[in-house]
Amino acid sequence: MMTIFDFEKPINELESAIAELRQLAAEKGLDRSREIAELEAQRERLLKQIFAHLRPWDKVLLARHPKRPYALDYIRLMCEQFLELHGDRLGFNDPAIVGGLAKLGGYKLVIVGQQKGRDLKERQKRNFGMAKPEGYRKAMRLFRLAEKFRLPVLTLVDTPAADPGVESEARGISESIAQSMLTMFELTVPTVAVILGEGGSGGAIALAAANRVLMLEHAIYSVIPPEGCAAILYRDPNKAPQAADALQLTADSALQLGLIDLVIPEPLGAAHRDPQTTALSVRSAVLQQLDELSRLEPDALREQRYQRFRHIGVYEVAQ
Amino acid sequence: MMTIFDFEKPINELESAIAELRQLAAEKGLDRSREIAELEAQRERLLKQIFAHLRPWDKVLLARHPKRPYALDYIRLMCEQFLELHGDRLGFNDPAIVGGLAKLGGYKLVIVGQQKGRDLKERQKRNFGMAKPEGYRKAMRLFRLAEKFRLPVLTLVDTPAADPGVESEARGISESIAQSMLTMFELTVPTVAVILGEGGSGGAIALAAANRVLMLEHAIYSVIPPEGCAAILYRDPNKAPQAADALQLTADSALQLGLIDLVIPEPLGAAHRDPQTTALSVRSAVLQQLDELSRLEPDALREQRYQRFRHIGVYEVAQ
Amino acid sequence: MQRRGAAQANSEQWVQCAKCKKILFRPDFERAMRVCSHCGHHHRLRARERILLTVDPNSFEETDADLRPADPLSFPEYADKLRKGAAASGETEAIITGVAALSGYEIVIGAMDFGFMGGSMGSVVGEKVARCFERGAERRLPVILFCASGGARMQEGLISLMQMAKTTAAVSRLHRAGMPYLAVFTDPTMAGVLASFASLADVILAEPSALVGFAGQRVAAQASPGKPPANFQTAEFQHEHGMIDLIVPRRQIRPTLAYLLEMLLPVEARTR
Amino acid sequence: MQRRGAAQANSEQWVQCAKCKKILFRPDFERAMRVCSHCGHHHRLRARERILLTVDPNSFEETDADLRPADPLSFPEYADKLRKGAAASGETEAIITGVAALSGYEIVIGAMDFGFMGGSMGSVVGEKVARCFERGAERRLPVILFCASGGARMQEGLISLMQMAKTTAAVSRLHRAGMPYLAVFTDPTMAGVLASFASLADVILAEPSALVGFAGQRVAAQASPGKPPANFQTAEFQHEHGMIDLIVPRRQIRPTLAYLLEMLLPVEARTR
Ligand SMILES: [Zn+2]
Ligand SMILES: [Zn+2]
Repeated sequence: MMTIFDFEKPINELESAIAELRQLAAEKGLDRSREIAELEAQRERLLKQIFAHLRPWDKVLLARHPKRPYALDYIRLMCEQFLELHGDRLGFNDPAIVGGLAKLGGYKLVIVGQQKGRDLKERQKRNFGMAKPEGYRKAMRLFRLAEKFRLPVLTLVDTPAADPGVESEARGISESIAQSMLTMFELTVPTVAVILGEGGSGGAIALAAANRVLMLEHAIYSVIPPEGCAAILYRDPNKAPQAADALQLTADSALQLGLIDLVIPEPLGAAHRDPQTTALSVRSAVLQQLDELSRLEPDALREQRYQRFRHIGVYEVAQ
Repeated sequence: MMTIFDFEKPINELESAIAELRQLAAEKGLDRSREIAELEAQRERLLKQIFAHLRPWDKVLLARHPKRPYALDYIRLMCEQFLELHGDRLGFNDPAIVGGLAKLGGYKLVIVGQQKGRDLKERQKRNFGMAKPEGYRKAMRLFRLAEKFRLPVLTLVDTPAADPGVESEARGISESIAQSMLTMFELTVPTVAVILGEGGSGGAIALAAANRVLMLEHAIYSVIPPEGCAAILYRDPNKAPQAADALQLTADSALQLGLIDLVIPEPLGAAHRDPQTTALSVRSAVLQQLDELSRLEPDALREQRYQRFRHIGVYEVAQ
Repeated sequence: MQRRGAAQANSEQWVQCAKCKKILFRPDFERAMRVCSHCGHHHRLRARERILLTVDPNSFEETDADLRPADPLSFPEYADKLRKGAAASGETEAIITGVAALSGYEIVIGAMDFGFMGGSMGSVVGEKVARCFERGAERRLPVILFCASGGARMQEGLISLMQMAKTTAAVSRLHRAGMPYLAVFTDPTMAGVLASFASLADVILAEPSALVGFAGQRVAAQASPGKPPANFQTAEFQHEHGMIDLIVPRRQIRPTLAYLLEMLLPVEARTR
Repeated sequence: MQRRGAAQANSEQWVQCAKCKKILFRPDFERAMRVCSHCGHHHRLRARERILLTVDPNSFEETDADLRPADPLSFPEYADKLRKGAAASGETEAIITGVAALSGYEIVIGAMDFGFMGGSMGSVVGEKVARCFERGAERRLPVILFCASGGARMQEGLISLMQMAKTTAAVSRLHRAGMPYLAVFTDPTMAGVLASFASLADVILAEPSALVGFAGQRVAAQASPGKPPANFQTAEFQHEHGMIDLIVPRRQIRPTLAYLLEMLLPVEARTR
């Protein structure tokens, strides 16, 4: 399945042309490299042009792009080794949250991430990346494992929202989100969160109460899906693009508002055009944060995390 | 519903006769007090005679007696005040385990107990006192509350077994029992367990990893129900009385084996003939233990509990 | 009592029950703390009323009353909504906080006001809640919060989502100080508030039939096969599912809180 | 391979798979660690075999081999059962413990022997397990336990029930020392062992299709409405229900344990 957004169409047309030319050249043994180079230059110019003027809504589409790399893709591309661990030890094992023990550039660490599915079957299995209470409880179990064995924690956030279904409500989805944040605030090991794609409200912040919060360039982070916001604000879910503007849900906005620590650049054309390069950017950004955080004592790590979130908020003080 | 055991029959006949005589006297206005006193003396002699020679199997029947007081009866009769708290904060609230905040003779404490039902409807609701994983997780939540607020813990054990059903298995009944014991071992507040009726294997020990373990005189405490033991040992569940002998499951045996700390005497004729007096005996036994334990420092309490269980076991050492 | 027309019901003397529609004599209704004497329906209370009904007479001292909402994203219609919320509630934000005495115990207390923008949590609510927990930790006082909220305040965008983390962090301070935190869920306690500080109390009480849940009812139903149970997202549903200790009628809230304070506070707890 | 008669199958050279009944060439079968090359069935291993297949060559030093079961209740037939268990397993009790190296890491290791009275836990098993955790805590070594047990040993009555508490208490010592505890559930891991130290490991592995559960299958089915799922009380069922981290084929157990040690042990962990 291919999903081509409006703004991606001309690029995709060029890419088809390049591919055709290449095949032709190979079949006929002709040298078409000059033509190809020219088309590629054209593609590059076009990409630059388009990506220089992305609207927030374009970012929403990119963050949800079905070819965008997911948590396990990053883990595979970034880590020297990874062993997935399973289960909340309370009766459930939520496939929407993955986690385990990884080696990353000299660090041993615990990784916990939200995982969407690539094909229809996996998407259903992983509930489209919408974690249930047991997902957050699995995460907490792994956070506590990290604390016990003094391992840093990396969380990879990519979820439209926590699962809103009746079963999740019955098993305490709200409590699990709150407890997950609380557990993260109690840790005395370094913690880094990366918003990979969709940072969907409570479902995302549950895993993002970290010492450092990074965002990929085209990821979004929002208190409400733009569609939901549009339905409330304009009584029209189709006005999601306007709502996306109003919500300031892009990585740049979050950085400007002082809510995240770093924007990790994506390759030209976004992560799905070059997952390998994107993963390496994430890797080096994470390693840099870990290098910095590793200098702090356990109590200082907890305190830094506390202060980091404690001072978020914009209000006035009456005279 | 009345359940009259064989050995209780003659007593019950006498009690019926006394009741009849009383009614007659009241109706006709006659003085039958001498006859009544004589019958009561006879009843007393008979009770003494019978209760002097109870076999382990008789104790099994007494421990399971449908009129035996249950945890909430003791709480009502013993405590100045009690507020029940509910829920495991993980999606469930198991009625087979009750717990809350109580005042008991100057102490503020957390009480957790297993609760059977009195009538058919309540029995089903309370699953015959067989706790599910969520019951033990509710207990753990209350244990942690006690630890946080430095409150002593009293557990009241009365269960045929932990719930063995498919759902309990799916939600981790074994893990919940193990974690409940572990949580009790980690506490640094005084803990006292009283086996009120049936101390049914893993379901019971889950709540009995305490600094002091007391048993009511006619309670039982066993690694396996005598029926199950008989089925294995004699291939005949009807030989449960013999199995009860072999298992040494009475309070006296447990005390002799050094596995419990104190046997709390029951009124003549067992707890169900005088719940009030029994509850007061339990109360004063518990208060005495709490007085003793309150002199220990937090770490010493944990250490005493550790050593108490650590040295249980009978084995030989080869030359 | 006879059923009367709405016009008459809205008079000074009479009030109509929002649930059973019976007409009630206002002085009786107020004396019953706005619980309908016919059907038991618990009508919403203003935050300030709630606090005054809960604490010892004349003991409440408001804190942080000088915090005012800003409009950091210049969000459409937000300024207007703030004005309307202030007019409707008579308050400057969706929570009132302070210190007070309850049954003689010195406490930190907060109550949310659904009348101010649905009790939604933006920067001011987050800040005042966080200060409650910090004040409790520093001064070694218990914290009691009455929740009433539709969730995070969309109009402050990601900043309001962050208030979930901020208030949760503050809870961890109080926890480490070993001071009790008691929450009371009133109608409604939802979404971003339920999924942060509200669910983290040591003991959780709720008023009967209060709406308590994560997602909107329609979203929840759409996301699930089958029909939600009849009591879905009520306090009673959450109680059955282990998330609430006790459903407590309004009249009993105060004595229940007093008992909990007596039980959980150390003997040397400050009283006044 | 042709199917052969049972008589021939029991010869030195050939062995029959307990599950698919195929006849296997014994040297191949042993090299495959008794995993059937046809159906993948994991045949039970003796405790001592298990340890030798797991640890670095010549690194195993047995501990507490001098503990012998007593018969504290003079329980019917117990003395006889102990004799038979010893004869059947070649061991004096249902667990072997010791210290060893695994991938160079110094470890405390134990393996239960189902051949000795169904791997049941009485005083000796409880004592040896407790000493494993205490040794790990004192010497700051990780503990690895292979579980194989039907549960508590009925023949020691309440004393054997107490071993659940005793081993759990010992786990708490290791936890506080911050040393890793890894458990491997092999066929079967049941009842009193599963409901005590086995379930408390930091990471839990299991062999494919191992029976893992609390009550007997019949008891569980009787206690429940409806039919249990087809994989009820298998390692796979427990994995689906979040109680087991990974199902690991026998061949992969050793490298998986080595990776876990590397990950969870501090850098300065003792190696040899
Ligand atoms: Zn009404
Ligand atoms: Zn086979």
